[in-house]
This record gives sequence, C-alpha cells and structure tokens, in this order.
Amino acid sequence: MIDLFNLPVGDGPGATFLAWSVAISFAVVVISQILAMVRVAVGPGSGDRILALDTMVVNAIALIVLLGISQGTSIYFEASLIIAMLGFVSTVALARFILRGDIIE
Amino acid sequence: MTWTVIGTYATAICLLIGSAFVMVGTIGLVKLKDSMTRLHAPTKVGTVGVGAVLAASIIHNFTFGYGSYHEVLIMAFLFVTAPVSANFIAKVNIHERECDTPPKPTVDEHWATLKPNGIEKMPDQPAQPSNGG
Amino acid sequence: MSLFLIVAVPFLGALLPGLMNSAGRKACAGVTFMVTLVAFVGLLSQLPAVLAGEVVQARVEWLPALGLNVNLHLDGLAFFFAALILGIGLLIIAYARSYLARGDNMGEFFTYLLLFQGAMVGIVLSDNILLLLIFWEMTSLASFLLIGYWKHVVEGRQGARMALTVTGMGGLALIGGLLILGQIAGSYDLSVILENREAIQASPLYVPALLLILLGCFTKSAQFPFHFWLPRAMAAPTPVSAYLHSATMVKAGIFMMARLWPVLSGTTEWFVIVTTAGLLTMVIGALIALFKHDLKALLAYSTVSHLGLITMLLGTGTAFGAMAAMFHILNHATFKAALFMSAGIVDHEAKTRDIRLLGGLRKLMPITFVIATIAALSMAGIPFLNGFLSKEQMLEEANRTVLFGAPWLVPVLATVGSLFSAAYCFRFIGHTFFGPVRDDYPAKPHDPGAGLWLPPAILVVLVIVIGVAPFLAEPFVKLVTADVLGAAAEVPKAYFKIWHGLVPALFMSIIAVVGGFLMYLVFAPLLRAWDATPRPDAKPMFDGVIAGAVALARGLIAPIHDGAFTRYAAVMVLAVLGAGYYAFGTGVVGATAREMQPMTPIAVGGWAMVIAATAVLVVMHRYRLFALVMIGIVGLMVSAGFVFFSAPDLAMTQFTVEVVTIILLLLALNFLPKRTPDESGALRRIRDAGIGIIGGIAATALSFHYLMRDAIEGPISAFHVANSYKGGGGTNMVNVILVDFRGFDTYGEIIVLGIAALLIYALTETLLSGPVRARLLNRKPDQAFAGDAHPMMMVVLTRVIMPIVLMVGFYIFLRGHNEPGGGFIAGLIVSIAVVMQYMASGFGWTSARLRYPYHGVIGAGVLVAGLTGIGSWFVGKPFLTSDFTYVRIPPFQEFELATAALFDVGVFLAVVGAVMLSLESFSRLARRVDMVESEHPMEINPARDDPAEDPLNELRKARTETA
Amino acid sequence: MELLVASAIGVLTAGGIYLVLRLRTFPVILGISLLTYAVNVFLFASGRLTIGAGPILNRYEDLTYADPLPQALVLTAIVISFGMTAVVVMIALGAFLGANDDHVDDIDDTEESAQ
Amino acid sequence: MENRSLFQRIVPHPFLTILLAIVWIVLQNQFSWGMAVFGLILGIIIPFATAPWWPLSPQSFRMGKMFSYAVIVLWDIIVANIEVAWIVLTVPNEKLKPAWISIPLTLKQPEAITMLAGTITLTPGTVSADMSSGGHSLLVHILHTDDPDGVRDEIMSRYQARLEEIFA
Amino acid sequence: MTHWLIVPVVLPALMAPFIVLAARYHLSIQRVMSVATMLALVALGAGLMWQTSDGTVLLYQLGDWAAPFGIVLVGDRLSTMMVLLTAILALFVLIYAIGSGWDTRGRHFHALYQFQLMGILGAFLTGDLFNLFVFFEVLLIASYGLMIHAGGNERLKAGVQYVLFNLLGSTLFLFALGSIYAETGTLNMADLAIRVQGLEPGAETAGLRVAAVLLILVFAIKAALVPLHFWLPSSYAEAPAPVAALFAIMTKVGAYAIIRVYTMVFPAEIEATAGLHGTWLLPLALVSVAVGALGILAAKKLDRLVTFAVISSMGTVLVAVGMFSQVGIAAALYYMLHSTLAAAILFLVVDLTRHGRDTLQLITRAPVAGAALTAGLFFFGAIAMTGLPPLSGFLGKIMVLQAGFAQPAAVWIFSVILISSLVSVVGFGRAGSTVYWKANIVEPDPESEATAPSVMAYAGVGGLAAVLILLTVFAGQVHSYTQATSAQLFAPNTYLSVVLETPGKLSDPKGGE
Ligand code: NA
Ligand code: NA
Repeated sequence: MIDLFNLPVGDGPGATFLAWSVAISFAVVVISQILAMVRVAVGPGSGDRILALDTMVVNAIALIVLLGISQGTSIYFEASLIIAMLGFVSTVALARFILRGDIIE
Repeated sequence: MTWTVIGTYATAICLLIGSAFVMVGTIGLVKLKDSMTRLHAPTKVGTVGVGAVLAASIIHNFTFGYGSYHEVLIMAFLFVTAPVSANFIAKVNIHERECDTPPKPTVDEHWATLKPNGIEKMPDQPAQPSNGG
Repeated sequence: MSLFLIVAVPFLGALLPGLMNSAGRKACAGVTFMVTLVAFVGLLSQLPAVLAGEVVQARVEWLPALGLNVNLHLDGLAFFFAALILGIGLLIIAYARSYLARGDNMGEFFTYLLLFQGAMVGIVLSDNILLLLIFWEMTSLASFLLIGYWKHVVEGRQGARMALTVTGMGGLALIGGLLILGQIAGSYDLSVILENREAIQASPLYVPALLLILLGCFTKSAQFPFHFWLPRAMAAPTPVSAYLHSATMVKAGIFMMARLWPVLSGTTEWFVIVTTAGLLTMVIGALIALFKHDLKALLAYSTVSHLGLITMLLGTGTAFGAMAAMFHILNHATFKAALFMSAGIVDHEAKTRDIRLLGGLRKLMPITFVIATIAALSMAGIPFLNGFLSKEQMLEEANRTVLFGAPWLVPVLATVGSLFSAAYCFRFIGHTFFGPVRDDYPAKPHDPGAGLWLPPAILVVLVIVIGVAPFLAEPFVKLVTADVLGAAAEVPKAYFKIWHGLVPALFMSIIAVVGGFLMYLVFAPLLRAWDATPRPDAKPMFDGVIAGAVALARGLIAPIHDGAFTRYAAVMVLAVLGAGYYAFGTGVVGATAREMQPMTPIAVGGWAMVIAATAVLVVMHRYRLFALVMIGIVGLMVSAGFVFFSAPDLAMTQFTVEVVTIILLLLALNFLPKRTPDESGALRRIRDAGIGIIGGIAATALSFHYLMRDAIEGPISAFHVANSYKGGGGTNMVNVILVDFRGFDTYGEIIVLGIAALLIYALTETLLSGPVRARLLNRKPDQAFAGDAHPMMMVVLTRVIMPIVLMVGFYIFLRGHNEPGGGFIAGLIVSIAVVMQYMASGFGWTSARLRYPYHGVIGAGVLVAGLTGIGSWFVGKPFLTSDFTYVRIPPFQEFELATAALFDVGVFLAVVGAVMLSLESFSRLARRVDMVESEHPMEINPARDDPAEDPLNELRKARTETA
Repeated sequence: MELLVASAIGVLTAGGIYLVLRLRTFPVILGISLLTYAVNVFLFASGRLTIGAGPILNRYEDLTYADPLPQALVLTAIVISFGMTAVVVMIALGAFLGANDDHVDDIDDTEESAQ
Repeated sequence: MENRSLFQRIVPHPFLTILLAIVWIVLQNQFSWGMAVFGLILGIIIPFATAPWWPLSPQSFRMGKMFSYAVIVLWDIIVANIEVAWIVLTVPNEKLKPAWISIPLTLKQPEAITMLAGTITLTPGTVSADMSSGGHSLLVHILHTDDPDGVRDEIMSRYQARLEEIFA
Repeated sequence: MTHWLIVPVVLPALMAPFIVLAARYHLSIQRVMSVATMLALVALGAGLMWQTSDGTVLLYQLGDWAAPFGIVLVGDRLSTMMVLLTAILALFVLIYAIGSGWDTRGRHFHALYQFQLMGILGAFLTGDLFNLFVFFEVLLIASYGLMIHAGGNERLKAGVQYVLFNLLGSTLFLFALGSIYAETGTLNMADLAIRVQGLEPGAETAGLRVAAVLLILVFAIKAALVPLHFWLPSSYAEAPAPVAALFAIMTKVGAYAIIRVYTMVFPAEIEATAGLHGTWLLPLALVSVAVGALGILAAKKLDRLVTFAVISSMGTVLVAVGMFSQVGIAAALYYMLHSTLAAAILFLVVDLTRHGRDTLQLITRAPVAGAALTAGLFFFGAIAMTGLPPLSGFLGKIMVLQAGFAQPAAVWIFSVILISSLVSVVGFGRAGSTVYWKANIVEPDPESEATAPSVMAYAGVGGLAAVLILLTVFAGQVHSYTQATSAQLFAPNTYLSVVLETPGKLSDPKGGE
C-alpha cells in the first residue's frame, strides 16, 4: 500500500513515516468524506445537508492536495483552488435557495 | 540534508495534525445532536484540518521540489469564506426552525432571518425530506 | 408535327384556360378547343405514315441509367387511341362549354381536362413503359381532380377518392409488373419488350408480372371485381363521365392489354384470368345497369359491361378476338359518347337523370330522342348500326372459346350478357323517351341549342355509317389489329359485313335482342325481384375497407405515438442495448492485452462515494433540492477522479460546470415543484430499474473491455504529445489540442454555448411577452422567505473576494496554454465571480451598477474566435492556423504570444456572455410585482442610521463613561 | 483500477437510465446529467487510465503522459453538454410555466378530441 | 463620493489593490519584480472595474492595530480549536449546553461588523448566526458554555472593542 | 491555398454573431443579411459541386494540421451536393419565413438560422468523426432554438421531448466515439477506414463491432429510423413551419452520415462488420416506410400527416441505403434530394393552410383568401411526396425499386414500398379532400379577417416547387451525378489518399511524427 504512493521522498530518514502519514491522511479524509455523505443523506435539516456538502468540498480539496503530495506534483493546485472557490459559491447558493427561493434576486 | 529531514517530519506531522482535525470535525458532524451544534464542528475544525494539510503540502514542496507556496491562497480562501458559509447555514437552520428559537435581540425587534420580508411563513409541508428515508 | 409536340401541346395548353379564366367562359372553352385541335391536327399529319405501316418515332434521353426515356412511337394502335382521345375530346370540349353552369370555374375545369388529355395521349404514344406509367398515373390524378371538380358535391369527393384509391392501387401494381417485365426483357422500351415473348413467358417472374399488370389494367378499366369505382365516379360533371369514364381513361387498361398482347397473351394464365374477368364483368355490369335508375349510372355500368366484353375478347388470345376487340372499341366509343351526351342533355334540361321521373321526352326533345335512340339501339346490337357488327364478331369468338373445359360456358354467358345489354338499352329508350308526357319534371325539358346536341349527332352519324358500310372501317381496324398482334399472330382474313349467313352468332344475337325486349316488357316485376334480392353494395364495403384501414392504422400508430416520451426513451435504450449485445456477441473476443492496475484504497473510497451518491440520488430523487445536492457530490467525486487519473483540466472544467449547472438548476427549481410526486407504480419502477441495470452492466462490460485492451494501432495523440510544444507552443497538451490541433471543435463548442444563451434569452423574451408574464408577475411563492435578502457578511466578503476570483480567472486564462487552465475555465470562473456579486447584492442592484451587454459579449467572443481563425488566411494558411512567438517587454519576463491565445479570448468571452445572459434571463423570469428593487447593496446596514437616533448611543455613552 | 472505473461508469449509466425513464422533467434532466458523467468518464477512459502523469509536457525530460486527446474531447463534451443542459432546463421551465405541468410525457389529447 | 480625488477614483480601495498584487504574486508561486508590477497593474484595473459594487469604503483603517488583532485572533483560533475538538470528542450529547447570545453591536461599518462576525465564527465554540433587523445586535450560538453572558462580555471586550479602534 | 471549402461553415458562423451584435434591433437589415448569406451559400455550394463534379476531392486542413492529427474538411461529390441542397432549401425556406412573418414571432430567428446552417454544412463537410459530433451539437442546439421559436405551450412541451431525446442521442454518440477511439486510436474517418480495413483476418472484432453499431444507431436516430423515430412526429408538427421545413434536411444528415461512414469506414462486406448493418437496416427501413404510411392514414391533423410522410420517405431513403450497393446509394441520394424538397414544401403548405383556420385537424372550415392556390400547392406536394408521377418522387421510387431487384428481399422491398405508396395516396387524398375541397360547402365567414398569405410566402414555396420540377426535368443529369457520387463512395481511394497523404504542419505524408 505504501509503495503505491511512490512518494518522491528519497530514502532519507522519515520517508517511511511520511509515507505512513500520507496513507493515514488519505484514509482519514476518505472516511470523513463517507461520513459526511451519510450526513448529507440523513439530514435532517437542509442546513445539515448543506453543511455536510460544504465539508465534503473541503475534504475533496484535502484529497487533491494529498494526491499532489503523494505524486510530488503541483499541477493540481488550480483544481483545488477552484474547488475551494466554487464550493463556497455553491454553499451560498444552496442556502440562499432555502432562504429566498431565488438565489440571485 | 538536515532540512530535508526536518521538512519530511514537518510534512508528516502537519499531515497527522490535519487528519486528526478532519476526523474530529467529521465526528462532530456525525455525532452532535442538533443542527446548530453540528455547525460548530466542521466549519472550524475541518478548515483547520485542511489548513494543516495545505501547510504540509507547502512544506513538502519546499523540501523536495521548487518552492511552492500558493497553497496559502487556498488556505486563506477557506478561512475567509468559512464564517460566511456558517452564517448562511445558521440562517437556514433558524429559518427552517431546525434549532431552538433564539431569544429576542438586545436591540431591535427581530432577528433579520425571522423578520418577515413581505412573505409570511407558509403552512406548507416542508420541501425537504424530513429524514433519511 | 413531332410526336413530342402532340403530347406536349395539351400540357402546355393546360396553362391557358387557367390564365384565360378572367377573359370569359367562351375564351376558356375556345382556347381549350384550339389546343386540342392543334394536337389533333398534328396527329392527323402523321396519318399517311401510319397508313403506310410505318412506326413514327421520337426519342430523347431523360433518365437513361434507369431506362426511362421520353421515347414515343406512333403505330396504328397508338394512332387509333390517340385519335379517339383527341377527337372525342374536341366534341366533349364543345359540349362542356354549354354544359357547365355559370358558377363553375371553367379555367380550372379545362386545365384539368387538358392535363388529362395530355396524359392520355402520352399513354398511347409511349414507347417506354416507365414513361407510360407516368402518364398512366397522371390520368388517375387528373381524373381525381375532375371527378371532385364540383367540390360542393359530397358524392363527387367520395367518388374521386374511391377512383383514386382503386386506380392508384392498380397503378402501383402496374409499376411493379412493368418493372418486372422490363427487368426480364432487359429494357423498358416497348419495342424491345415486344420482341421478347419467349423470354418473358419462360421467365419465372412471368406470372407475378402478369398478375400485377392485369391488376393495373382491370382496375383502370373497371373490370370485375374492381368495377365498383366507376359508377361512383359519375358524380363528376357529365362531360367528364363521357370523356374519361366512357371514351378514354377506362380504355387505358384495355389499351395496355392490347399493347402487351403479343408478349403476355397466349398462356393459360392469361386466357383464364382475362377471359373470366371479362365475361363476368360483361354479365354483371349489364345486369346491374338494367336496374339503375340514374341514367348516367346505367350508362356507366353498361360501359363496365362493354369493357368486359372487350377484355374477354382480348383474353381469348386469338387474332380474331383481338380484331373484334379493336372494332368494338371503335364502335363503343362512338355510341357510348353519344349516349352520355344525350343523358347529359336530358339532365341539363329536365334537371334530373332519374329515369323514374322521366318519360315522354320523345315529343319534348325530338332531336335528343333521335340521337339517343340510335346510339342505344346500336349498343343493343340492332343491325345496320355499328354495335351490331362488333357484337356479332364477339359472339362468334365466344362460340369458339372453351373455358374450364366447358364449350357451352362462354357462348351462354356471352349471350346472357348481350341479352341484358339489349334489355337496358330498351329500357333507356323506353323509360326516358316513350310513354306519356309528364307534368312533374323538375324542369320543363326541350331540345337544347346545337352546341349540346351537335357533338353527339356527329357521333351518331358515325354509328350509322359504320353500321351500314362496315367495309369503310375494315382497313383501319385491320391496321390497328396488326399493330396489336405484332409478330405474335397474323391479322385474320375475315371480312367486315352485315350479313355473315346463318351462323350461330346470328341466332345468339337474335336471342339476345328478343330476350332483351321481353325483359324490358316485364321490367316492373323484375325490378321488384331485383330490389328484393340482397346483394353486396360496393360503396359501404369500400367505405368499410377504408374506414377499417384507417381504424387499423390508428390502432397501430396512435397508441405508440401518443407522446409518451418515457416509452420512447425506453425503446431507444433497449434498441441500443439489443444492437450492442448482438454486435458484441457476434464478434471475435480476444484475450486481454493490458495488465489491470492494482486498486488503491483511496480509489476504492472514491469509487464507493460515487456509487453511494448515485444510489442515494436515484432512491431519493423525488426530493429535488436534495437530488441536486447529491448530483453535486457525484460531480465532485467525478472531478476528483479526473484529478486522480491525471486530468487536472478536466477536473476543473467538470467541477466549474457542475457548480454553474447547479446554480442554473436552482434558479429553475425556484419555479418548479420542489418534490416529484410519487406516480409510477412498483412494476414500472422495477421495469425501469431492470432496463437501467442492464444498461449499466453493458456500459461496464464495454468500458472494461476497452480498458483491458490496446487500440488496433497506436493512437494519433502520440503526434500531439510530440508536437504540442514544437508546433503549438504550449506545454499543456490538452489546451494545445483544444485551441490548436482541434481548435475547430472548440470553435463549434463556443458556438454551441452562444446559441444556448441566445436561445435562453429568446425563450425568456417569448415567455415574458405571452400569457406566462402575468402569471409570473403575480406568482405566489411556494415557500416562506427568510428576511434579509442580502446579508451584510456576504456583501462585505464579496467586495474582497470577488476581485480576487476575477484575478484567479485571469491567471487561469493566462496559464492555460502551459498549465491546467484556459479560456473556458477562466470564463466560468469570471462568471462565478459575477454570480457571487449577484448573490450578495441581488441581480437588480448589481446589474444596475455595471451593465454589460451580454449579447455583445457572446457575439464578440464568437466573432473574435472566428476572425482569429480567418486571420491565418492573410498569411496564406488555413483557418485557425496558429502561430506563436516569444516577446519581452521590461520589466516583465519573456512571455509567449500565441494567436491561439487570441482564440482563447474568444472562447473566454463567449463563455462569460453565455453564462451571464442565461442568468439574466432567469432573473428576469423571477421578477414579481411585489418585488422592490433594492437601492442598497445590503438590506441591513447600521452605518445608514441617523446618528441621532442610534439606539446604541446610550450603550456607547455608558461605556465611555466607565472607561 | 480498471474495474472500478468501468463499474462506476456502469452505475452512473444505470442510475441515469432509470432517472431518464421517470415521468417529470426534473428527474429526467438529472438522469441525463448522470448519463453525461458516465459518458464523459467512458470517453476519458478511451485513453486508458494513467496515474500520476498529467499531460503537461516536461520540456526537459522524456516522460510518458496520460493520453491528452480524450481529455480534450471530454472537455469539449462537457462544455457542450453544459450548454445543452442549460437549454433543456430553460425549455422545460418554459413548458412548465406555460402549462403548469412538468410531465415529460405529452399524451396527445388533441388527436383524440378531433372530430 | 463626488469630491473624491483622482487617486481615489482610480484606486478606490488601496488595501484591496495591495491584496490583489500579493495574491497575484502568490499565484505565480515565485517572486519576480515583473510579476509584482503586473500584479499591481491588475490590482488597479480590477478594483477600478468593479468599483461601482463597492461604493463606500471605511474612512479610516488602522493597519497596525489590525495586525495585532490578527495575531490575537490566530492564537485564539489555534487554542480554542483544540478546546472544541476536546468538547466534540469527550462531552456526551446530553451534557452539552449550547446557548444563544445576543451581542449589541457598537460597530457601525459593515466591514467592521463582518470582521467581528467572522472572528466570532472562526474562534471556537461560537458561530455568528444572524443579525438583528436594524443591524444593532449579533446573534451568536455557543456550542458549550455554562456562562453565556461571560462569553458575550468576552467577545465585546476582546474583539469588538479592538475593532472599534481599528475602524475608528 | 484557397479557402472556399470552409466558407460555407464560417460565413454563417460569422454572420450570426454579426446579426446579434450589429443588427439586433433592425429586422430589415437582418433579413437582407440573412438572404444575402443564403444566396452566397447557394453560389458557394454550386461552385464547390462544380469543382468536385469531376471526381476531385477537396481537402481543407484546419490549423494546417494534417489528418488524422488535425481536423480536415473534405469536399467530394457527396458533401458538396448536400451543401448545395441545404443552401437551396435554406434560401427558399428563409424567403418563406420572411414572407410569412415567422421571423418576427420571437427573438433571434435569423441568428439561430445562420447557426443552424453552420451546423448542418459543417456536418456535411467534416472528415473527422468527433468534429461531426460537434457539428451535430451545433445543428441540434440551433434547432432547439428554432423549434421553440415563438413559444406556445404545445410547442414547448414538444420541444422538451425533442431536446431530451436528442440529448440521449448525443450521449449515445459520445459512447460510440469513445468506443471508436478506444478501439482504433483515431477519429479521422479516412484514417479509421484504413485502420479498420487493415485488420488481420481473425483479429479481435467485438469492440469494433459495438463501436460501429452504436454509431449507426446515432445516425439512425437522426434519420428517424423506426423504432428510433419517436421524437419526430410531435417535434416536427409543433415546430414553426419554416423550421420544420428546414428540418427536412436534418433527417438527411443522419442518412448522409450513414452513407458516408458505412460505405467508407465500415463497409458491410468486410469481416469485422459482417452482418452488422446489412442485416437489419433494410428491414427496419421497410418498417419505417410502412409505419410512415400508416401514420399518414391514421393522422387526424394535417401537420402530423406530413411528419409521418417524412418518416416514410426517410424509410425509403434508408431502404435504398440499406442495400449498400452502388445503384442503391445512387437511388438513395436522388430520393434524398427529392424528399428534402417535398417535405419542405408540404410543411410550408400546411402553414399556408393554417391561414384563416383555427385548427389543422382534418375537419372542414370555411374557405379563405388564397385557399385555391394553397390547395394546388398541397396537391403538388402530395404528388411529390407520395411518389406519384410525374414528379421526382416517382422517379426516385422507381430508382429505389430498380435497385431493389438485385436484393434477396426484393419481394419485400417491392410490396412494402408499393403498398405503402397506396396507403399514403389514400391518406393524402382523404386529408386533402377534407381540408381543401370540403371547405366549399361552408359559407365563408364574413367576419374573418384572414387575408391571403403574402406573395413572398408563396414565392418561398414556389421556389422549392420549381427546384423540385427541375429535379424532375433534369433527372437524368442529376441521377448520373448521384451515380458518379455513389461510384466515388464505393471506390474511396482518392478520398483516402487526398486526406491522408496531403502533408500539413510538422508532418510528412502518412504522418511522420
Ligand atoms: Na466553509
Ligand atoms: Na486548458
């Protein structure tokens, strides 16, 4: 499992530790993602669902950043930035929909 | 070489801290009992958690690649927007009566969300599923 | 005159009456007459050649590859028919001029008539059977128009449709038959076909061809059992009945049988079918005619009967039979046309054609009486009139014919037919003209002007002349017969004379006439018996067949085209699955060529999320907002998947599009019901789930199949990888493909976006200018609204964030060529920035302060992209050829300038414009009357308080004091 | 990995088809969206799956990359389907506003009421 | 508004301009003067283009005090995040004592109020949930407290007072 | 370097935004520009057709990239003929739209019209399958806009179905394209043809077969092949008349694509595609013919009747295509030219009939001004559509039947086509006599303010009728052109070599990399 990440960390001290940390982080984020989705599904309030969705967006950013770390690349930066920006916009849009119906009134 | 070692450990520790907070936020989201208390957990803890992961990414990049710090922007963005998101979600909770009705404001008549803006609360059934089923 | 002209003159001339309509009735008829006369004279000009036994030809290529050419020929047979058509045509035109009422549109009538005439001439002059078919069908069409000419007459419309249906059916059968015939003969030219008798009759396709051709002929010539349409066609004005349904069109079938006689006749099939049909038609037609009360109906059935007679003669397959047929055609044309015209005169004068209301007209209309009587007696087979002569020949031929092994069958039936024939002739004369003069005619009849009686009179003269001096007609009939027989047989030596001696035919003839007269005498009891006899009536049967066909068609078509999209979609999905399964199952499946990559836990986690989100979405889709959230999650996870599989551009695009789509859906959902009602039953859901699961399995199998194998050759993208920097000047290969290698796709793509926005705008305009507008303005929201439409926190945050988002958009745009990004994503990000502002302060407030003409932005984008493409023309390169260079302007580093970037600007503008125009449209729809345009960016702002009335002054003061 | 992607495509397709067969426009549009995801991933997968080799050219090293062409195709497809979705949403909304009915099936009553 | 100087009209929000320039540099991920200049240019162009959407900006803004405020808040965030994590992990639901409090707003500038509300949310255990209809009170939800009034006073003195100085 | 080949695509694509930008509020300018563009397109189409009539294959490498790496436009006999047909149709339909005032009943008619043409013409000219998808989408989305032009509840409801069905079709198209790229690694049609035909005997074919079959289904949807035709009746019936008339070419895009792809890329006779389309296209096409004819008979509304006539005529086209023989394709092409014009005429005539009538149901209404001329045009259109002599429909049908002789299913082809013709004749006869003749028994409504349709509207229909007559009179010439076209399709070597061996930027002939 650890080899899969193929981290460009060399064989220096702490490499294994880092690899394990990345793996743990991945696991945590994925689990968090799944639990957040449970909250989306269960609700009960719209606020809960939106909150959980917002959490999922943040987690997705974490996932992508972790992917960037594990692959040693920064080409996913724009993707995470955009997800951050748009996640906020969609949270607001959903909330506004509940509050006002017309989100751009 | 020393810097590399420090960087490696710093990255790893940031990651572990971050994932701890992510986990805590998620637990809060799942565990806490009502909508308003649930709101506390992820908007903050989750944000810090991801912030730590982003920090890990910056450190990692500085350690193993060329210096890359633009993750700061994502972090800043999440920080700045989190209160507004929370505010909106809180307003949704208040609007949908998903929480205890707040006490009257110290000054002024109503809380803005509850102030009828020309449209009274309709006696309609809620547009949302009331539970998971 | 050239044969082309003879055919073309009526067609060209058909334009004239219509044009001359305003010049008056006389002019209309006159010009029609002149046109026909020209054609007739043209035909006569060929007479010497025809008499000399030549075949006049005219050929021009039309569709040589098809074997369809305008090949005309004129031999005796053709001349005979053409002369009938044009000659009788002249008389009919003269007659019609007086016959038609003032209110009738003469131009229209004569136009149709000339079209018909041209088509008819075309049939008989065609050497090419495909050309013949064209004219054949045109006669059906012209007939349809002419029968329905009196549009106010119900029977006319119905009769026209019936005629069109029956003859149309025959025509289509004929198409099939003639195509087969041509296929066998290797040519569609009659001259070639007629030389291939052996080949045709030996071909296995002979019988189908024969059946189809005979179907065409029998329907056209109203042979049993297709005889029923003809009397219905009698609703047409009399000139039409006389011309089409007596003299010409119905003879087209006869002509066809005569024309193809050399190659088709002589076989058992031909003999049995044609003779039987002819005999039956002759007897049945005559029998029905006897009991018809409408003069024209009587004549119509008599025509059916006589056509049966002729058919029977052709069916015998002997040369003598053919000759008799030709002779009878001539004779029948003369007396029957005269009879029709007489009936028309009676109708015209007495204002009725019902024989029961007539009688005694002998004294009131002596001229008409004489004409009609002579013609009718000829038809009855009375000596010294031409009908007698050909009927004798017919009976003689019948005597020699053995059908179904019974030598008596044909003679007996022929005699019976003749007997009935004589009977109705006597009835026609007796009940119309004899008897006492009545005082209850619908109108007081008297002889009409010469315009009406002269044409039939001329014909009656012919009736007598031929009847008295048959030898005058003999050479001509024999000439025609020779052309019918072609190489198949010799023209018989028989002479045309009144007295043949005491031959059996004479006795049969006597029996027929005497018997006929006896029947006439006992007509009243016979009629009672007839009326008491149940018999099938064609009209309701036909109507029933048509109604049944319509009902059947509706039963088949309506239920499956009922507008049920869901079923259409299900059918389509099943069709695709079925075809795909078949294609895969019948192909060769080899071994996998690629190693499966090991699954990682993250991947499994992401996969589980997609699956779970999709499942939850499907199960809970009825809660629409929730469904949107779920689809957002699916999109988010798909985006993450794209990142995972090394496609950052895709991930960004997917996610941005996702968010904008959700925003659009939210805007729409504002107007829509928030829940989907639970409508479809369990069975249906199971069915749909079944289809879905099968589809899912198929998609899985297919993609797995491809993923585990390599393409049959290396993918072309190797070139893109190798040249994206060298030739496209960018390191982001995806972007270089988008703006350069396949920039044309992108060009189309932004046009799609632009159109989408235009469409949305146009529809909004349409909705807002229609009845929907009032409803929208007074719409009662279906949900309660929270107060504070534009919360302060959001407004303030937007002030800072929005410029940053804009900047990020710009950054993404610039980087696109080398790193993930590009014009499209940048456009969406900029749009999102503006959306943020809309959400913060409202559409009204925001757009009032900064109003871009979004139409212009889209237009500019599409234009910029297009003009960038065209720009390369000026350096002699194809559309969208890119170029790039590196520039350095202090203090900036060297940067790249690529024309592709300009193209990307176009993309960017189009995207921004499209998204914004769509949002604007939704916002306009949402406007209600009770909405007040906010003049402030946020609803609540204590900074706007009057400082004197600030409720917190106390508090502040108190605090200052304590401090 | 291939199996995961393939089965995800399958599940998206299945869900999409199911929703497309619903009776109201809104779920049908959602179904089309799911199908769009499915087909986009399918099209993307036609370049096979590559991990950690984004198609950003490294000018200094000779590397292998994920096939960029399907990515470009999917990008185009995404954009086009976005336009299409916007349009179908708008038309469906227009139809709903006009008739106050959002059934997709338009059971033809004009045909029945004739004559 | 009408008597703004040319500079104010071209650079309506100088802090935003600087912020944008910084963002640009960060986006580039590597510093160069050329990019800094370019960022500054964008930092001028973008706010200029969007100026109508930010009609009035605070008249005064004390950067120095803002800096110290930021340090305090960051510290609070870190410390109290741990607190909240502890609460989430250890306090059972039935023992949780959430509460609403209403904070009277002495701040008047929207920017200042937003900053206060943001601070409250970012610092742990509290979420600013709503504002009163006149904008004079802030509704805050507390995750777990025995002393709501204490929290209110803490917020008013620790954050609101400082912000009043910043935006004085 | 000449650019003529791309002008039919770029000209409307530039004209449309120009109309949106510059002439948004000036209807007359829009009209003039629109008509001028159509005239230019007719001229272009004629010029291109003349250029390719000797068998020349024109190639245009977009972005200067050689095929298969870049996108190419290819002009051969087939594509240029379709371009000319489209241009002529569009010109007269546009004249009708202006004359009847349809273009004023909603926004952006002219811009959408231009875009519509861009999409259609691009689809005919492109030599790249994915680019074909893009142009399909362009023409579809423009058609959505035109279809719901002028709004109205019924139209919008039909529009929803039309759009949804086509979205499914587009999804299928992408599945097909994904399959094709996955299987062959290329998108260019010529390259694809080479790769497919280079398959070793016994090589794996299952994936390729699925790709081929999915693709033909996409085209079959466009061509309204039963049972994929369900989208057509209500959408064409509810579309504004000029739009429906223009749509007459859209079904032909499907037929065109089938002809193009399944003669060159996936010919029926190679091992990989054996039994794929040869087996079922022809039978289904026959079913289409029958279903269309029954629909004509069953119709209770005039516009629905015409839509079923379109289905039937498309069936006839596909019967001829489905023979996949040289004569068959030649016949199909001629019949395609014919049925496009005939369908357009009928849709326009139906619209003329609407004048002064409150309904298109087959019930009797009082006659109105101009009814006689309209009736005459209907008669003309009906003759053309049902394939009665002397118009091109008859000639086309004869061509199809003659081509059918060589088929094993000849009996079926003959019976279905001929019997369906009869059923159509009966249906058209019923409808026409009810609508146009029976009117004369009703007293004209003195209150009726309906005036005769404008001369320009009649000119539009008349123009199409004139073209149809020319198609009849010069049937020999046209047919020899379609025969040559068919021959070119069955011997695609020139096409392949021109497309693949012309060098482009950074590439030697045959793709040196
Ligand atoms: Na947040
Ligand atoms: Na890009």
